[in-house]
Amino acid sequence: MANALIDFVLVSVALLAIGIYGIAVKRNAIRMLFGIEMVINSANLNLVAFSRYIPNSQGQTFALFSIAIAAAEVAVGLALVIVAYRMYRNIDIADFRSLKG
Amino acid sequence: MVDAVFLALSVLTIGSAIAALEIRSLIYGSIALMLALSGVAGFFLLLDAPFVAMFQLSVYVGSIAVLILFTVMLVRRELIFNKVEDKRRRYAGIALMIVIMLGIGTIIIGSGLKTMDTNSAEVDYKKIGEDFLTYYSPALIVMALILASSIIGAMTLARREDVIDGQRAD
Amino acid sequence: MTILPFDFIPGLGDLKVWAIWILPFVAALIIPAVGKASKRATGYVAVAFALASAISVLTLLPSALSNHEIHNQIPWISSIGLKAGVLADPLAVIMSNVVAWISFLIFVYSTGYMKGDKDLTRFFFWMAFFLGSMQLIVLSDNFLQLFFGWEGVGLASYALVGFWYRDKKKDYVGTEGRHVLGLMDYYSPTHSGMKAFIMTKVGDVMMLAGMFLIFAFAGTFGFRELTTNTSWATAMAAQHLLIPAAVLLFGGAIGKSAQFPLNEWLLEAMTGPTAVSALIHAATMVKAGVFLVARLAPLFFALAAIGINMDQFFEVIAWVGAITALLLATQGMVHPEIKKVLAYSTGSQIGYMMMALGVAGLSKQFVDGYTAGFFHLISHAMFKASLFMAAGSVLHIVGSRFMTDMGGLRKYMKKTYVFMWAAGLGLMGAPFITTGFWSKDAIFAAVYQSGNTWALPLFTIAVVTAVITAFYTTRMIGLVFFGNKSKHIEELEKAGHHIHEASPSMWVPYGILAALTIGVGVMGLAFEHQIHDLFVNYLGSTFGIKSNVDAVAMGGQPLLGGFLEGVNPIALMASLAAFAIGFGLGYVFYIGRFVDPVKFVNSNIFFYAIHKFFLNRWYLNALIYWGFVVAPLYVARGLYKYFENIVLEGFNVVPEKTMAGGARIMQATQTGVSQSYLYIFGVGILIVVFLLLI
Amino acid sequence: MQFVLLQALLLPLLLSPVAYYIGRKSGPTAAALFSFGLLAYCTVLVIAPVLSGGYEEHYKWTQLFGEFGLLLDGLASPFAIMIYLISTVVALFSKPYMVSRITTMFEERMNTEKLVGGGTEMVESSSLKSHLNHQIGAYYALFLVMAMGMLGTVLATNLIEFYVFFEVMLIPAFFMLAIWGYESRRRVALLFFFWTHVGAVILLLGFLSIGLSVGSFNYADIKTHGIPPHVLALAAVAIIVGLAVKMASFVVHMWLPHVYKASPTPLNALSSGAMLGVGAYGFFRLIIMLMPAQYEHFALALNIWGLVTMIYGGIMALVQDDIRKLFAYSSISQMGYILFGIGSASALGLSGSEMMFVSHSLGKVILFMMVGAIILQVGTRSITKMGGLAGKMPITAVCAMIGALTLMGVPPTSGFMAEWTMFYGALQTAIQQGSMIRMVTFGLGLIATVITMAYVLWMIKRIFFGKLPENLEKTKEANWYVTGPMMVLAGFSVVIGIYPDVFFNQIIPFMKGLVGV
Amino acid sequence: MIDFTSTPIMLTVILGAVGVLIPVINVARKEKGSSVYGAITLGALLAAIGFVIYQIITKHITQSAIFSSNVLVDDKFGSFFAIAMLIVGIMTTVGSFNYMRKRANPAVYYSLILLASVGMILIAYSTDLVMLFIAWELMSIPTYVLAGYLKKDPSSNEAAIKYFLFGALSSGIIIYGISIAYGLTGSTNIEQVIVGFSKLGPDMMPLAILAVGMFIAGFGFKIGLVPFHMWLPDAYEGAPPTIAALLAAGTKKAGFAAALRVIIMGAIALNLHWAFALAVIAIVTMTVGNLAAIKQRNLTRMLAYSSIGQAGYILIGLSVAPISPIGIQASLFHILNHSVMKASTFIAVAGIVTTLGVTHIEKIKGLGKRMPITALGLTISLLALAGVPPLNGFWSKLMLFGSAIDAGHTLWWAPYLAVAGVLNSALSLAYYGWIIRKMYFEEGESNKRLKEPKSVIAVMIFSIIFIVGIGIYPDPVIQFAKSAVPIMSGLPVIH
Repeated sequence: MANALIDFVLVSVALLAIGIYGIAVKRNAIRMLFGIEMVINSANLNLVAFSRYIPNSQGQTFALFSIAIAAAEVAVGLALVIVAYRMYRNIDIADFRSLKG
Repeated sequence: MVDAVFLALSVLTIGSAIAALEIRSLIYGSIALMLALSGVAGFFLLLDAPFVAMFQLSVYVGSIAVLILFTVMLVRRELIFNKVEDKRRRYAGIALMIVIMLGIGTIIIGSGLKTMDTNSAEVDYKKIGEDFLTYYSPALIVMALILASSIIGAMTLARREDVIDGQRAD
Repeated sequence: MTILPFDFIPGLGDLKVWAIWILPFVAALIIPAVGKASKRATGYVAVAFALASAISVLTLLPSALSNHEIHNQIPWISSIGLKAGVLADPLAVIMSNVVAWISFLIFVYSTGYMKGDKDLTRFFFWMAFFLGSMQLIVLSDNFLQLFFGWEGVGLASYALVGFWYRDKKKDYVGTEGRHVLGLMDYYSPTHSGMKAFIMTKVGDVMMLAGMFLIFAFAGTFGFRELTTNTSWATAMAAQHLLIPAAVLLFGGAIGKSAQFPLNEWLLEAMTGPTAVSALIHAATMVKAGVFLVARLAPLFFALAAIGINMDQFFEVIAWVGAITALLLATQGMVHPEIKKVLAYSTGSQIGYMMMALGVAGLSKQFVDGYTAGFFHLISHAMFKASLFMAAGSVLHIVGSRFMTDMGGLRKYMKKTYVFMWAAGLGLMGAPFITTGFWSKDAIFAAVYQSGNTWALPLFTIAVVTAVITAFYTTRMIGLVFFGNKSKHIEELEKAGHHIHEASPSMWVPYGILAALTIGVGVMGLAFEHQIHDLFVNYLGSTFGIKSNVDAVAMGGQPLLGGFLEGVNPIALMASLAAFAIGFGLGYVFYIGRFVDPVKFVNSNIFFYAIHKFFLNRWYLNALIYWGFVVAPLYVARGLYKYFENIVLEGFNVVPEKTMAGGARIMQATQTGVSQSYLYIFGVGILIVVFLLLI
Repeated sequence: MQFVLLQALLLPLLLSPVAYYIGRKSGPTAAALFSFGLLAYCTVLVIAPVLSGGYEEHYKWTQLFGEFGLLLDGLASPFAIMIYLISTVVALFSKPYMVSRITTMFEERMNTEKLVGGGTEMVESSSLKSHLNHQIGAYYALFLVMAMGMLGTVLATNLIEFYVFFEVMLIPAFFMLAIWGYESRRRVALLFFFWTHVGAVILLLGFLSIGLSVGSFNYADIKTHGIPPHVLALAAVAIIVGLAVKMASFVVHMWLPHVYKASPTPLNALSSGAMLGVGAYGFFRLIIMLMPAQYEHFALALNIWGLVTMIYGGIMALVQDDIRKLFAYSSISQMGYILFGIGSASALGLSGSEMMFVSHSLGKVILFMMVGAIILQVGTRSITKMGGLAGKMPITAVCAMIGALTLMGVPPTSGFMAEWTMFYGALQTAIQQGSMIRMVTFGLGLIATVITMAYVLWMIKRIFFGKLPENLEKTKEANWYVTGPMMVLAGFSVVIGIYPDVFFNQIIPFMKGLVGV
Repeated sequence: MIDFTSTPIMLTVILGAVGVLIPVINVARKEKGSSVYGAITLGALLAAIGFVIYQIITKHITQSAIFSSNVLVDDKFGSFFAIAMLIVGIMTTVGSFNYMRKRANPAVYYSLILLASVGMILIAYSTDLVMLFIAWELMSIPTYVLAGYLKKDPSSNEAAIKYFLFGALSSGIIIYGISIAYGLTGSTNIEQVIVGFSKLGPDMMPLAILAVGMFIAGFGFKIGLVPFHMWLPDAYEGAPPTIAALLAAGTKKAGFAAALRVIIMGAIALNLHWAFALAVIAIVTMTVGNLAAIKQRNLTRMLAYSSIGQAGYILIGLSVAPISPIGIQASLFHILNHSVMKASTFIAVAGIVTTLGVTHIEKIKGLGKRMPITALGLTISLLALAGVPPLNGFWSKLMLFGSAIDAGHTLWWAPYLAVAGVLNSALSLAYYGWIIRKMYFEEGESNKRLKEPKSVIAVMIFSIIFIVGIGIYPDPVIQFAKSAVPIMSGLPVIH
């Protein structure tokens, strides 16, 4: 256990930033889901890291909850993507812009 | 030794995360995502949380990534590969990414977190189960409702009613 | 002295005074009702009520002559502690008599003059209202109530001057197509009515300001209260507000009496029916100003006793009077319209009265000038009413207001001719037999003897004006009655209109007044002395103004074996000379017609210029229009167009536009692209954290 | 005498659906008479307590914002009486006007529909009738609510209550303007609502800062506790600005000409005669009563502001051709008079100012009725197209003349009584303070009366005198719905002009108490 | 352990069970009628609201116990929101009867509404960040589905995807924030977190700020705070109008519940700059919302922007909460009012959509004659939204602005909040008036009266009674809101 807590937190920050980058730039709906997963994972990493260093089990418990919730969310998200694909034959989110103004 | 593992894991996680977003092929991208998520699981192991790591691997790598792969397979490829991001948006995104990294990084590095270290024993994973059943027990009920609603919702959405109606749209 | 029966009933004495001004108002109220039944009857109602009012006044005369005053008050605005009241002191009673009787005669005249007019009801309503308002002015015991009457006459004059509100061509005054400084010198009745109301209102506003100033210090509007306790004057003088207040009050008189510089409305007021002109000029409106000054002058003069010098105030009055007298007289010399000539003459004569009242305050013997002014008021009322009514008859018959359309009428309208001469001589101041001579002479004397620095210039102006007066009166009579028939009359006769004498209901009133002019004139000096004595007592007892009774009243040496006792010889000589010169010149030009006036004027650029200058009313009217009507309207239009509709409209437009612009920006940011939204989300986190960190 | 004021206040509101129903079932006359009767009854209810001196009622309301009170004192009673009197009278006058307006609008629509629809649809008299009945019912319902709103503002004893009624009266006005207005009525209605609402919310800010710092919104509590100095100045400014918008003082008057130009004449009469005055009432109640120290501080500024408004409004009125716009500017000018009086800082000046409201209500409502009569009978609003109507419409002309005199402040109308007390008050303060500026404003104020006179007389001349245009030869006198109310108001104006104690007995003791003479 | 007498647990059990059972019944039943599911849902919701009221009355909870050592607390704060959310749920359910009649999968629809309601209610009762987050997700996930419920309608799908992307991202952000908070204090219990925050050294403070910033972003997305509002108009416009009602009236308010529990407590525990940041966001939010609404021509979209503006008003109360005692009370009151008003407007739109099939503002001309009750309900709701007295919106706005001015004695910037608020109220009149004008003052294509959906009429009548009733006599609700305000005096405060 030589690594300081801060190292893990920094990795998590990097992952968070990459996730936000992905969601803000990529046009493909699935890639945007990737970005969301990264954000959630960065948070989980944080939780577990803190949980280790405090030490306290709540962080790990929450991480488990969060993983499960992420799964549920992704399921709904993918379902929406599929519906969109059926309609447009396309999953390019940047093209979904009929609602604006 | 541990430093080397940490470093390797970091490189793996961050590198494959970037790859997941940037590789042109969505299938390779999905695989890269799996790698990145596995990397996170590796971190969990490193943090003495094997239970969470297993969960991560089974839920994420095992089910979510597979789900994504299925979806990728489902949609037609030619449309997926041809899209190229707008240059300006991309640079702006990279700038945002760097600003977030530097900004939050500065806050973290500047904070008292860097002094935080521990020699105490790792958390017993039985404690987690105890938490679930005592303190977080209402949350567990609600969790069940979430999963139920997500399944009901996702199924309803994904089901093709036109098939039932006997009229194929395409 | 007659004593009427109801004098004996106790308490009615006061009620009678109220009745004097209330009766005409009652008449005004019932006239519309009567008018529903019969239009002609309205005239009789008006005459009856005017007579009742006049008799009521007459009964007050005996006690007034014995310097007895009636002062009666009732509560009015009790929340401020103001009372309404009547004050019948000798000044008011004499004035009231003049007003009542002359008005009565004019009312009688009106029944003939207005016969057949379809708006007879309205006419008599306003005539009665006019009379009531005037009596209210005369009999009020306080400023506020006086102001009611004051505005009442303004209102009535507005309604009557614009009586022929349909603005038919024949009712206009001025010459169509004539321009002065680019403005048409041609006015419709409604315009004139409005002009009269607004111009006099300017004076009223000044008067209000003066009233308020005095009220602020004295806490009362009552004339008697102001006289008995003069501490207010001391306080005002200490703040240098007394003279301004007094001058502001005089401003009201300037407006009402058409003095310079608010004189111009009077000429256009000729658009009203002639009976109205007679009423305005002889009995009511313009005399209200003189009366106001007569009311106030002793009050302010008496302040000398407590060491407050009001000379500046009296100088203003004297000079305004003098300037007006000369100004309007010169214009009267050249004007072609008969009523306008008379109007100029009125203004000019009122100027004399003002001059006399002003000079009175400047001299040691206050009562001389005071008497002179008031005497002139009475005599002017008689001959001017007569002249107007006579002129009205002529107008009525000839159907034109221009003297050039008349001529040679003496053969057809003998009675009118005679009466007009009589009244005209009164105006000219024909020596010894007319009231005009005596009253004018008294003014000359008062001015000459006043002994202040301005005596000589004022005297000169007075004399010059007298010359001009004699001249234009002669001119008027000459143009109307002498010479040959004008083309206009010939055309009328060709068309079958017969030139004839006016009906008795018309000529009798002005006949009476013309006779009075001569009749009172014959015993003029005695009459004057009578008034003089009365005022000596009145001023002495009420205001404490001491008169040097031991000295001969009007000073100077006995002349002509005592007949002219008390007459100043220099004034007398000036008066005689003025009449002689004026009448002589007039005779040469217009009666004898030895010289053609048109040719004479055109013979010389100098005469021509002066003639034009006078005819254009010294350009005063045009300048007033430019300065106070045209230019302000121009500015107002500009303000409306550029400031109101562009700058201030911005208050409506700018928020609208800003909102629309903001909305457009908001819409533009909402592109519909999820990536952009999410990007902004990411930036937003940073912004929020940054906001929290600072 | 319990619940008297509550009745007077709430009856119109509660019975407004009845008015609608009556209008719908029985037509305009019944609705007009119902509203007239109701308002007349309520007017009596308001006058009755006045005769026996001051009167108050209190009801429970919210804990946070204080009680729901109704107060009729020397300040409120003239306002209250005038508001209901005007409403009563205008209710009658509305009938012929609105009937004609609704019919015209209906026909216009039918015509355009014919043009567009190819003339298939015939105008049936029965459909016009039912349309008319519906609309007139709605009109009277709105009318009653508006009357109630104005009365409520004046009777309120609580800042929030004041504000509530202040807003309540806007809504019916907005609808009336938007439904039955002229030309660009919808845009103008929004403009009106926006501006008056802005004014109201600025007012509200002031109220909140006062109420929350004092801990109570009741006038009485605020007066006893006094307003903490740190909120005083800001609150005063907010309230002054808010009320000035309502009163359409110079610079913030821009909404008013548009609104007057577009709104139906009864609404004009009501808004000019009563609604603008509510702003003036606010000055008395909120500024002078609740924050006397601030009032002294602002008095001169208000005085000058009033002066500028009266002169500016007068000048603008001079150059108008649309008769309603003329009166819009005239109203602005008259409100300037009131503001001038409010700034006079003396008992008589304030009394005169309140009296000015009374007289302005009378005069302006008469004149607006004249406008209505002319629009009804002549069908034009352009002054240049009129002339010589005095012979055709004598009663209207006479009443209009009295209205004009009231506006000009010529005795024996109520206008003079208002003006002289007001100007005198201004002068008194000027002398007491030895202030040259006040002297000058006093003088200019008097000159402004000449401007007023000029535009009023010129307007009268151009409408009633002069040559009668040929197309107006057949003009007839308006019917008694119009002339009757006009004559009543004209008579009232003269009565007050001769015997002003009718109101002065209420006003002057109150104002003396207020200023502390 | 689980205490089955506590309100939140019972609600969870009742509603959750019904919610899960409905699809099961659907599978079991063969015939297609939708009304039965609606009726079951309505019954469950009514039972729930009855239960909450019964609990409030019988338990005599005098004040809100904002903290608990458990994950849920049975306090009045939660009950206040529970009542508001249940009212919204009932309105949405009833409003949906006609809307859903011809549409597929009614059982799932109603079941998801129920489940989302459970989530919304639990947010308000949560005293633990984890519980809060899970309840948050329970609220979010069904609404993602509901927003995209019209599978054949591209805009519904687009709305759902946008909503989902934002929701998922913000979930991540919230977890991240929770992780930091947990890392700093070692607990996920809100009380512990706040106590921990207040004990932090200055070097740790930026991290705490970062955590709260992430909470603002995460919860603010649901509330519609600028700049996290971008999804909102699109989603509301595309989603079925009944669901838009649920989103605007329900989930948005649940966001406030979360914000009140978390952000405000944090703000109080830290220092006033937090409040300042909220104030800036409040002003920007209301201005942006109202400005953008002006130009809209789509009724739903206009209302969506309007709800952004309203969120700004509510935030006023939150931002001055540390200073002014009536700040939160006002916010709560406005939350309740706005729930009803906004739900009523959207249900009215749903009624219009059901009957006429349009949402464009030009198409609703003459609605006053064609659908009088709907138009009346819409008008009154709009006027109440604009804060016109004597409607309920007036009182709550009054209290909001009042709280800002009240706080002005201590905070120099607080009065500007009120100024911005009132100016925005005036601004908002422009577009509320615009709608009213279209409905009443312009002639539509026809004047024939249409048959209005009965369920919509019911909702309209309820909301008119509610709005006017509270407008005339607001005191009981004000008192209720007052009693629901969390006690803050016991909180540690750092100056």
